[in-house]
Amino acid sequence: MSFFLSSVARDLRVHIRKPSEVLNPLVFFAVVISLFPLGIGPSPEQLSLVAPGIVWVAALLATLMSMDLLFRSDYEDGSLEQVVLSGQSLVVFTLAKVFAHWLIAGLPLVVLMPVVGLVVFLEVDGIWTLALSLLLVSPTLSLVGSIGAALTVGLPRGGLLVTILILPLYVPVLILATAMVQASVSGSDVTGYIYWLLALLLLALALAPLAAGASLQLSVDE
Amino acid sequence: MSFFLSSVARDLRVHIRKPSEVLNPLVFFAVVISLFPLGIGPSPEQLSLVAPGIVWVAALLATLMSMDLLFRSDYEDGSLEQVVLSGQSLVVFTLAKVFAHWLIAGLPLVVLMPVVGLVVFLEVDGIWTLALSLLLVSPTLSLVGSIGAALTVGLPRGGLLVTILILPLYVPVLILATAMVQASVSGSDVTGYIYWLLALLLLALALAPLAAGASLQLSVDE
Amino acid sequence: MFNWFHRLGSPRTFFAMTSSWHPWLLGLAACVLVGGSVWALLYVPPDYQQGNSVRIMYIHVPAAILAQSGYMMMAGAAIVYLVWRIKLADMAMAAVAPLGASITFLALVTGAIWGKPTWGTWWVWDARLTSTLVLFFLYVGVMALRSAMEGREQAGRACAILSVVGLVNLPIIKYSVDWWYTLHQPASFKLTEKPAMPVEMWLPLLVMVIGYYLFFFTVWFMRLRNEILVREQHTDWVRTWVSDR
Amino acid sequence: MLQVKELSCTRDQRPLFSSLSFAVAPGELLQVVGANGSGKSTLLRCLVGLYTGFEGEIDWQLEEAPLYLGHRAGVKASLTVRENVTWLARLRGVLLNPDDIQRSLSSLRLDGYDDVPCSRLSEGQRKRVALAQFLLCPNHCWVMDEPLSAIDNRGLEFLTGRMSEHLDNGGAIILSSHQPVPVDRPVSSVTLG
Amino acid sequence: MLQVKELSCTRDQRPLFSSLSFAVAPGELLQVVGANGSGKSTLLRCLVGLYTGFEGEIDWQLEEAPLYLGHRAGVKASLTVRENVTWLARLRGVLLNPDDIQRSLSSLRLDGYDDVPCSRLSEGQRKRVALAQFLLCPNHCWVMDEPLSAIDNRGLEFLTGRMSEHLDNGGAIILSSHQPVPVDRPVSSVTLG
Ligand code: HEM
Ligand SMILES: Nc1ncnc2c1ncn2[C@@H]1O[C@H](COP(=O)(O)OP(=O)(O)OP(=O)(O)O)[C@@H](O)[C@H]1O
Ligand SMILES: Nc1ncnc2c1ncn2[C@@H]1O[C@H](COP(=O)(O)OP(=O)(O)OP(=O)(O)O)[C@@H](O)[C@H]1O
Ligand SMILES: [Mg+2]
Ligand SMILES: [Mg+2]
Repeated sequence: MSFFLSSVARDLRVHIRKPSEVLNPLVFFAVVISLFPLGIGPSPEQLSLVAPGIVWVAALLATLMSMDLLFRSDYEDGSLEQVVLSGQSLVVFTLAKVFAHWLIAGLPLVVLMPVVGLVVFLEVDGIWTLALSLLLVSPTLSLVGSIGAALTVGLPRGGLLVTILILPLYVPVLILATAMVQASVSGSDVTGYIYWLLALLLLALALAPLAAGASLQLSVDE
Repeated sequence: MSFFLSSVARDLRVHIRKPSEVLNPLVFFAVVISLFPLGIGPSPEQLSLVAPGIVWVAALLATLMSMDLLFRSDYEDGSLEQVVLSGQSLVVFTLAKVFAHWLIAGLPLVVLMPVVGLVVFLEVDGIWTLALSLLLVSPTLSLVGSIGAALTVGLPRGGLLVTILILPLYVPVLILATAMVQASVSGSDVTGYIYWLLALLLLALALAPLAAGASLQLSVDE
Repeated sequence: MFNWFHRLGSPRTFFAMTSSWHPWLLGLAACVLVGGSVWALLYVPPDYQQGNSVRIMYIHVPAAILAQSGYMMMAGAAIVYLVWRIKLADMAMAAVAPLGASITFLALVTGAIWGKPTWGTWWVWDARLTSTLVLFFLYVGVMALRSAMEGREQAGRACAILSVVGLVNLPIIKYSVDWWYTLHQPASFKLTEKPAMPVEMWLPLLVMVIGYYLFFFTVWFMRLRNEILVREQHTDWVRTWVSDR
Repeated sequence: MLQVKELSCTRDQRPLFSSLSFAVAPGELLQVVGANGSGKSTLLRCLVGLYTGFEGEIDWQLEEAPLYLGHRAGVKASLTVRENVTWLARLRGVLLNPDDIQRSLSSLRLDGYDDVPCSRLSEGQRKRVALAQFLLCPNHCWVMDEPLSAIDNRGLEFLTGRMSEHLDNGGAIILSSHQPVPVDRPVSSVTLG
Repeated sequence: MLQVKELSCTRDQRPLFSSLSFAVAPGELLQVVGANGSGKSTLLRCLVGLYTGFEGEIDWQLEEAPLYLGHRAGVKASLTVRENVTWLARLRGVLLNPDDIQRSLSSLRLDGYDDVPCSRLSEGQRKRVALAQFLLCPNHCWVMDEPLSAIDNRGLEFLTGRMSEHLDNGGAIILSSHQPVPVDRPVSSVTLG
């Protein structure tokens, strides 16, 4: 536990040293979203049709982009070797890193969501459900993303590769989450979706750190 | 000129050594595009309405994502210092790097475009215009993107930052290009757009290497 | 002449020369702003269509105008810095970016607040709105770059390059966004170009614009002096200045 | 403390060493020598368990994992000197009090740099930060890959002093180095290549 | 060949050196010595023009820029040894023929590694690749930041031999090193810190 906490503290320090670390995923999210109306056209009806899709894809990309570097610097400067050697659990280490990353990059997205929803003309009901679903989903995204980050940590240009490896894994989450938003806009009950998303979160919580930890172990073996 | 050619050759070697380098932007592009039907719902009419916008945004992102690392490894392993010291022109160096990058990451996108267009239900006219506009635009994207890559080369986590710096600069290109596709779908003349896009390309060709070269010079000064 | 220019460009000389300015500037800005606001809020008659919500104009329009002027100032300082390497220009650039971003943000927010009663929605993808948003992103980019490069001597020059690139692009963005809007959709909401406002409406607006400029300049000026102190904190003259106070 | 039997390793079809057997006892310093590319770093990584592409047997008679310093120092550029040192000790389960840190930093001549991010240190200073863990974490065996490179002469004196102390206390050291290690204890060596 | 007058440099409010004046003549080897963090690398970077945060005057009486090797070697990991060497020479406008490359690689004991990507080399081997440019590009002045670290003893002998030759031919060398440089020529030195 104390290793978990000190790892989280270390990562938060690394992130928070530069305020831009926290803000960048947010700004990225906002910039990507505002590109779509430019490409699609400004008509509110069209936009609100595609709004959930846009918001979701932007959120997935923002998570993945910031995820890519989760273990990179630890690998490159040799910290990862030290962790492996110290005999501390890599699963705990992964959990700590993902948690810190989520605090820095995931949570702010959830908070920004209502504003962004307005801009792309989601209806108000939809916005709250969107924020709720993002709250449930973003830890899952970070957890699953960490597997990709761990797998590609030793490769010179991981960024795109992580995206390619992980985006397909995000598909079920994406489908459930957009369905949930759509259901809430059309006035149906969303409890079922909430359970589903929670189940996925638990599954990711149980499995992703194991997979990521094993990949990290591999990456230092050279 | 011989310096230009040998730089291009060197970069192509670096890229081609890893076939995934070439494929990654393509796959990223395809994956991002295929997420949209999932997020929006698969009805063809809706999709084809928003298709050009989505394709464009995905292309911008794919360019930027792969761009981020344009100068990174040269900076980190000290090659950039050697170029600066050698007295060779950084402008030529930038041009060479952008050209190699475009051959590897930009051109394949243009080729992939018709296929992707079919998948997202663009009409056939639209597809050819799309490919043509992408052919005109993708060098501009790479050139402008290189400024961002050069500015952030010395920073530990450039990826998101490049996107934030450069995406707003892409706005005119995005607007003109989507307008061109829409015009062609609705049967209007697109020559005007072509001139515009060419003008932007020339502007970028003249100014971007200057700005990027100056930023590179800065980055080694430490 | 150039000599004088160069002397002023030394942060220390600038600081010494301007040390008595800011109470005056502050006082003047406050007077004009308060006067303009009172006039605008209490004495201007409500609009026959929009009622009292029209008064947001006196906050919104000057902010929107300043948002663009702020970028010009930043890019101007950037060019001076790139060409003459005057450190003061870099400090001026660093001082103006967050201020410009805030004013742009103010224009966006007041515009959105105004949009709700008049258009029934917080936001539309109108040309002007969009280019203001892009302007905001440009500011944020410059700030993000400076914050990411913090502690490097080159931060200033990197930001200067970015500002100038943005400056080249700004007219293109504006133009293309105008075009985009008119291309896609007939203007359902229009920000009229030069509304035929009655004198009793535009005169207070003019006062407010002047007030905003004064205010902007004053805050910029104070931030600049602050920046000088922070950057030169290890020099003797700052030490003695601090200990003299 | 360590028993190595019949160790062989081949990388990229190049045999590096084969049937290597040696033992390290408490109080012993073992220097791995060999030309560039002869496999010194590879051997050390095999010993601590960071490289598994070998055949043979490596038998540590220790509970804890040895302390290791490789070509990559494990120092995070964006954290300050103090944060790095604290974290490296934390990893080993050691909770430092500020005085200890202060003392070891000043013996490494890093005082005044406590709150400087490691990205702003010189090459040798960064190496010193990585070496701090050897002073701060009690451990029986030190495995060090070229610990003396990039270190200046006073630093070298200081380090070899600490190494001698460590050996006196019954610790063991396995290191690779191109220069002779000036400790006043007998040095055994393994030659590769 | 090089005249330095009243050079001063301060980093992070730490004065590194001030009013440094020296000259380097053809055939001279200047060794910069000093403790870790005393500013050796910074001085060398100032000299070649990679760091501009100094005051004073640096006057090269040369047409070409000197050859420089810093802490970062300028060797690209994903290119092979031969490709790296070719490119480094190309940068200096030198077109190599394969025999030259072969010869200098084998004198650096890298033969057989021509087509191995540099990511699979050992630390010292990578350093040797970076050193190849000094053997291959004719240049009057060599500026080298710790050229001897990570190099084994035979390599050191070979290198100092080449340095002596270079000096005999009227070249100059400015280097930083913690160890004495065993060339049989007079070595002048600048001490920092
Ligand atoms: C977020 C929303 C908005 C943004 C970003 C925005 C932005 C701008 C900008 C950039 C200008 C140009 C200032 C100049 O002349 O340089 C402007 C002027 C103006 N805006 Fe807005 N605006 C917004 C909403 C609104 C709304 C809702 C109204 C009222 C219905 C409005 C009314 C005006 C008026 C009357 C002017 C002055 C026109 C002129 O003198 O040229 N704006 N705004
Ligand atoms: N990038 C940097 N930013 C700020 N300060 C730096 C940077 N690099 C080095 N310094 C500081 O400059 C001083 C001199 O560093 P330099 O690298 O020149 O030392 P050096 O003599 O080469 O040391 P070494 O023997 O360890 O290589 C150090 O105190 C260091 O803290
Ligand atoms: N990552 C790697 N992949 C494949 N081969 C490698 C890798 N690293 C090193 N090698 C090869 O293994 C051999 C031994 O390398 P090692 O790093 O162990 O040498 P070393 O004795 O430490 O040399 P140095 O004195 O230069 O540090 C070298 O021939 C090298 O080519
Ligand atoms: Mg080694
Ligand atoms: Mg040094």
